[in-house]
Amino acid sequence: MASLITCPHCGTRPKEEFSIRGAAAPKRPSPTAKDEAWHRYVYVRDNPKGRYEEYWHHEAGCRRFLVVERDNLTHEVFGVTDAAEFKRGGAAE
Amino acid sequence: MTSYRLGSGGAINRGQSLSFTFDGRTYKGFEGDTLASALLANDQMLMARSFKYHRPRGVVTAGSAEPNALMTIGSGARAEPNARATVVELYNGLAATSQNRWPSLKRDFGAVNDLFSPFLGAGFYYKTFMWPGVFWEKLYEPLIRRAAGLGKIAMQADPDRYEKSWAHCDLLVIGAGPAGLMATLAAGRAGVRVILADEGFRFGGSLLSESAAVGGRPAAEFAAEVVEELASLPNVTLMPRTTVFGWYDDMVFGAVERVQKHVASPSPDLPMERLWRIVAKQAILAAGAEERPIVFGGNDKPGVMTAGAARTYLNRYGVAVGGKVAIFTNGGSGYRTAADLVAQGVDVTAIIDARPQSADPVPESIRVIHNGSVIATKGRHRIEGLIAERSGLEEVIGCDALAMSGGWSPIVHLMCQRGAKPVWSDEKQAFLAPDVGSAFAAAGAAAGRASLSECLKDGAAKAHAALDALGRLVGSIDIPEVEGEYDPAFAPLWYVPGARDKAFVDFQNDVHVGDLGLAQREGFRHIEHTKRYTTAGMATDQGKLGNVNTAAIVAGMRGVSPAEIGTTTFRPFYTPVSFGALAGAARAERAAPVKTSPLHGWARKNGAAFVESGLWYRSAWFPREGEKTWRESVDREVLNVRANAGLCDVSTLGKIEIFGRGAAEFLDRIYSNGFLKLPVGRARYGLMLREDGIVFDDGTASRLSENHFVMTTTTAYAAEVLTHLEFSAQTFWPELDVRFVSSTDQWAQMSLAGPKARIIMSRVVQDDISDAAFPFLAAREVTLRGGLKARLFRISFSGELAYELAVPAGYGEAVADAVMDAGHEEEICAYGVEALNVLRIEKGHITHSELDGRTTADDVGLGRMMAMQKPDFIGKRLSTRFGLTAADRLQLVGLKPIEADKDIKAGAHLLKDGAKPSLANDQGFVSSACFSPTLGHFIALAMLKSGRERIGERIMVWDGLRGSEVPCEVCPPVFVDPENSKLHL
Amino acid sequence: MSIHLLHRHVLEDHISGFETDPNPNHLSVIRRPVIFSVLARAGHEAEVAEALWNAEDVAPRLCGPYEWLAVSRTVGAETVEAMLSEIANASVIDQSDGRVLMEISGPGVRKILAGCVAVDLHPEVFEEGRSATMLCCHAAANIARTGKDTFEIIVPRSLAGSVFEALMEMGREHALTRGFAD
Amino acid sequence: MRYSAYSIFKEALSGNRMWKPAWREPQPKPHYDVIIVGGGGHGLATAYYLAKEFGITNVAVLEKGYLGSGNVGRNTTIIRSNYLLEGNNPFYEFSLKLWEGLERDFNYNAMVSQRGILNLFHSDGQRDAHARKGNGMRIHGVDAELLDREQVRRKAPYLNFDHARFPIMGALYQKRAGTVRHDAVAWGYGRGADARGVDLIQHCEVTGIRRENGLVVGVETTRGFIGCNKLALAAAGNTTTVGRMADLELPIETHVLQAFVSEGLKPVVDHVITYGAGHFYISQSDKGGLVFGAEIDFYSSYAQRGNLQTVEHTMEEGVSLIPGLSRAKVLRSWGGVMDMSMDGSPIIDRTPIDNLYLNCGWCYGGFKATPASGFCFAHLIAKNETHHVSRFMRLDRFERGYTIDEAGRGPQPNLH
Repeated sequence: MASLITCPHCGTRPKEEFSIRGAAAPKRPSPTAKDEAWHRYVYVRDNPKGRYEEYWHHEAGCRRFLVVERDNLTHEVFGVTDAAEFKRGGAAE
Repeated sequence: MTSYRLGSGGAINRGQSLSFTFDGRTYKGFEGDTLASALLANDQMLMARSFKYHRPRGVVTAGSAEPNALMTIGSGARAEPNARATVVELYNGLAATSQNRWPSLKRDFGAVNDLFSPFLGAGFYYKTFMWPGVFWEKLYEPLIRRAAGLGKIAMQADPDRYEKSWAHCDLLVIGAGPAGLMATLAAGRAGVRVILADEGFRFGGSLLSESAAVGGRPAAEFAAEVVEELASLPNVTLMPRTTVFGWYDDMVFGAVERVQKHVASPSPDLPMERLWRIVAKQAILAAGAEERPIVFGGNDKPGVMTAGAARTYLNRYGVAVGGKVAIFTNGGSGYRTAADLVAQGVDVTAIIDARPQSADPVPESIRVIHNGSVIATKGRHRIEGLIAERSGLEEVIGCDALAMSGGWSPIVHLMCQRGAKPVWSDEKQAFLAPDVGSAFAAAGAAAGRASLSECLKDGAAKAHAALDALGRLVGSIDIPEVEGEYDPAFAPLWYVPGARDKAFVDFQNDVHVGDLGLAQREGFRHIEHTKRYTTAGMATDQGKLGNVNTAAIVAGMRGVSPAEIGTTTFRPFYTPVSFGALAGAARAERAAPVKTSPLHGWARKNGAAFVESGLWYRSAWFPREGEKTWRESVDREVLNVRANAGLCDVSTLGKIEIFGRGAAEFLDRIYSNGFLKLPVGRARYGLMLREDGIVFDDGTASRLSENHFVMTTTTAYAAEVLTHLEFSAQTFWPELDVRFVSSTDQWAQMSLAGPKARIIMSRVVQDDISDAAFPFLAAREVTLRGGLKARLFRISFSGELAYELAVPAGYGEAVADAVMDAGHEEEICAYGVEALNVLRIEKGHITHSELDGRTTADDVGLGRMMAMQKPDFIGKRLSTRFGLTAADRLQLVGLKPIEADKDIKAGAHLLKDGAKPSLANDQGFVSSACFSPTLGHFIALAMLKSGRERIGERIMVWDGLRGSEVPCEVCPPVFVDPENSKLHL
Repeated sequence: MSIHLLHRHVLEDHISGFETDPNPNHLSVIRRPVIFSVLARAGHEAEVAEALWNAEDVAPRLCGPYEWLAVSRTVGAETVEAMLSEIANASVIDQSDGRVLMEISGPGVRKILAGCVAVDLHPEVFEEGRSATMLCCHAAANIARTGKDTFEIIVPRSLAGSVFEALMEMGREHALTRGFAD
Repeated sequence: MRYSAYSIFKEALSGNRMWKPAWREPQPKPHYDVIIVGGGGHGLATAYYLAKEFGITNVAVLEKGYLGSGNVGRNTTIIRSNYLLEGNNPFYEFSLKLWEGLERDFNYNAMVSQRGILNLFHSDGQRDAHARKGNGMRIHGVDAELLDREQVRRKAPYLNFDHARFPIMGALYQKRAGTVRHDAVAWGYGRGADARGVDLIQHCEVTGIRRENGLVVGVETTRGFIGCNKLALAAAGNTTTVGRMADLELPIETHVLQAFVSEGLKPVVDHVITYGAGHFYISQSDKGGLVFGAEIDFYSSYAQRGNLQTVEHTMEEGVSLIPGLSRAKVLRSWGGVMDMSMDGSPIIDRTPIDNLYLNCGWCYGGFKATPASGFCFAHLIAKNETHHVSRFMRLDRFERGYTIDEAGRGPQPNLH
């Protein structure tokens, strides 16, 4: 992971081409959701050790936001999808 | 004669004599020598001093694991400290200097430490130097610092170039010894893209030091033939002098190629070193094995080295390391060394074998002492003899070199850099490479294969496996026959009890067995604790020779298997890499790329002084003749803009084209204020928040057509804002029909400001730009006189009547010239960002000095821009949190000095009048300050606790850092034209 | 008054002095190419792509899943704009002044570019006709293989000077020459 | 056993055979008053101050690896108190004051070396920001000086003054800042705590937190269940993992930060220096190695290793700032796992569970905080009330809108 990412649009690219945004799992709540939901969305992170979904922006390439699913301990990459194709696992927050 | 050059033999070019110096003395060597082999050929065994006790040292190895023979190569700005003489390729004029000694290598005052060594055991410094308190920093520490360290760096800029490059291959083979060459040959013949990298300057590895025959030829000749074939294959890239130093995620390897380190006069068109990032589908580690020193008393005398090193100097470089060589071994390597030495006519005084018996062939007439050990050595600057012990009987044996072999440790470093730990093998008595998956395998000696024929075979086999994984296996290659190989099997021998002198495990850091014992006694039992407490393995060789011995000795002290002790963590770099190579060309003025404004040439022509602004250079002010300070120029520019007109380059502002039927809705959600109803042809100022309710950036968006907007951002946040838009559109609202593209580079944009701006602009633009036809905040495409299409915006940062004109970048200079010509009569001037900053402070306009990532819209007086009636916009929900709406927040105010001649500087803090400076009394800070030529005194924007209620209050501007206190009056933040009458002229 | 519309190329400051004969490895800077950004509406990517690939005198360069640069060295901006605005469900914007087009060619071209881009440009991996946006000497550049040993590089105007200097630096070992091409 | 020049002399005469272990290797007792999870710098300091300042000695520190195996043993050893915000500044100054008396306090030479820090600035905007910070320090009685370019040149003439892409304009200088030998901090606190009766239990990993009636009653570990009255977490990068055992929801993301050391060199860099046009920082150890680092790797990671691009970037900044480094060689790189909080500042607070205490969110600035962190955390645990210098470091500050955002980058941890 940490060295090369295979962008679904551009192919295999070095880390230099990306900027990393952070956890992809939290979903922006609806405008009418409770304060608690907004707080959790902005500030609380699951931060699991292991499988992890993270937003990577292909800044120097197609400029798409990608969701990189990987292991944050071994750095193995399981898959890279366009953010538009990303399906969040588990129940929505 | 002690060590000397043989009359013949070796892979050196005796026809090419090279001259070099060591500590000022001139020596001769041959092409193909290393610095170490050439010094040995000149009988210079004393090469260095150790780190702590300053003990005299010679070479222990003939390769990159060398802990002792560190030298400084070259001088002045090209001096490289801590070079290992054993890998420095000799060239004509090479100048080497010994290190860490004073006044000379032979007579070193620092050696006094050795006498005090009982007091300087592991970790002694943690236990003392604490009294009296100030003495540590004033006395002890400076002394320690001066004594510590190895070589010196000149701290001058490097005169040479460095480059970086990427390489891609199907298979990377690391190490060009028997296994590596066979692996490369197999893969090369199969047609895949192979890279073969080796740290040495000649491919062949141990084959170059080998006296056996391979495929009916001398081993070195066999290696040369394989290399010749590989060089002829277009799919094979050979990379000599290239150290693969790191294995990173996704099969990316870091390597450094020493392109010109061996060249007497480097070419300016070539880099000194080149960093390679090698992306491989498969990789084979064929780095060989390191021969272990034996840990016995006095094992650090110059002249004591590994048996393999002695053999390499003999066979590869044609150098006898001594005239009378003793051997101390626990396996076949010692015997083969003895045999090779004898074959070259070197006297071997005895083979001391720790094992009770051995099956290794003994050269005729050589005495073997089985069950023997070495317990002490004699001599100071060079070994002069040793004391051997067998069954309690001691014997002095004369020698001028001692070749030792304590067994072999596979070089598994790279494979352990990503978390996997090496695995102890009882059978091999060594730590072996871990299984790190099918893409990266060890081969040959690195995989624990012992004999030459096994290594050749294993290299081919691992290549076949890699080819299979690549789907490119077509058949196997033949393995050449080896004749006259020896059996390198050995018995474990970790250290020799009964040492009379220190028995070193880490030569460079002077860590001996006693230190390891002390660490155990004091509870530093985990191997990482032992390492950190004793510094074993922390020297420049990172424990390549000593770490396995350390682990096994600690295991012995604790009565457990080395498997239980394990190793410390392997981390990049395999061998040290220069800053220069890793930095490449990005240094000095090229540390970062330069962004050039399309109006750069115009500004330069008008005499601008430039200032860095992110990657841009912006025109800061335009000095005229007679102006002595920047302030004079800026004051003139400001007054002229307020009185007449000025032209300023604003091309660096970010510009983003926004298309789509959802564009208006999108902007409405991005900005805190409303954008749905913005008419075509109009611009609007907008505020963007972060999701936490804090202001992110401000700027304008103009509606050029129903579904086409252009947004401007601040210069600093141009990239971040585009990313923010993309993130929001792609992840929050993918259903919105909206697309973006940056057009920052397309447009040269200039701001024409001042009461005479319209008259000047109307001479440039064909369209009607009267206030009625083109009112404040109008924004649309216009045609310039001459026919060029352009964009014109009536927006103002200065508070004056102002236009921003955007033209295609290539025409920027021509149009700016035309505007200046058109305004000649109106006394137009060019103005820079400094004047712009004064103009905006006078007008109370905020920048990122105020928007420091902690301010809300309300803090800066823009609470009205929070359109809370909108169902959603970014930052809306969290903006209402208690802490973000508290009454005591810092709020934007203006400040005027009570005494008009006093100056205010940004960064000063605010105190209640009469209050003492203390954290509790801290009321805020000055965010922006300038001299206002319009008002004739300093003014400032400040963030003050509950500031808006405190207009009229007297407050102290406290600048302890610069020693000033200026009483000021709190005032509204708009100093010029608060009614905005000038905007609507 | 009428404005005298002198057009300046950003690399004029970098390429000065006498033109020399090009070496086998040569970097040429195209003085006035026409370059448009083309953006397809969601769901219409394929049809826009097809229209672009069928357009005459225009070479499409792939930037992202719905974004292209349309490049022409033969016809003017008005012609290209007219042609592109025919394409349904696409937004187009002129970037001819915002992008700099360079062409690098010669036997050493891959070695030179290996110092500038991380992408594997081996002809079996990055075939003739392929184009993509990638990092080239610290700038996001669109790179297209237009021949066996020929690549087109399109970079933002503001960074063109730095990219140009870096390319020339990497080309020193390969005796890279440079000049404008009209 | 008291360490002194005399003890060294005496022990040397007996062949250094009589030195006592620095700490015991006790078996865990069934129950403690306080269990601290994490035997790194903060955990050990907490134990030390609990025993020394608050008289609570029935304490165990549980460490899954060896003592000091976390970030206290893999950082760049810098101490300083040059902070901008009211939430941070008094805390770090308190820490610096503790550093100043630490060695005699715990009878261990951790080589506290107040070499001074130069925070360089390269633009007017940066100068103003540094002036604001420096004045904030001065107003609180912390030493700070604003140096101009020539004053910086006199202190560090080897910096790139003449061929810089971003010329040096000056520096904010804190003379009392410096470096400390990192391992020795863990060992000194550990030894001091052990001597006061604290059980340091290595190779004991917490696998669960047992709760009854809403309170913690003890922890499940790889060495069995251990009971406690109070449980204190000081687990740095592993905070989330341990916190999850008690269902804590935390504003923490774990990232990796690399650090580097060069080969040993004769002294050339006397101060701690930070590069304002990048993130590079450097000092030189007493042993001669240049110790330096720059940015985090930006992605979530629990691996104690980093990325080549970050390595290269660090060296680019290093050589840009100090051209003379070019021919020096880098020996080793390593990675530390950082508990990055959502505002870049730490948390020392109670939790929704009454007898569970939390110390985390140190980002990459935890080393310098070690003494104050330990002291304030011990204060909180012992008295159940917050020490005044850590009063802003609350867990609920995010919900309440009182973040301590020193960098002003908002809720994206990798930007802090």
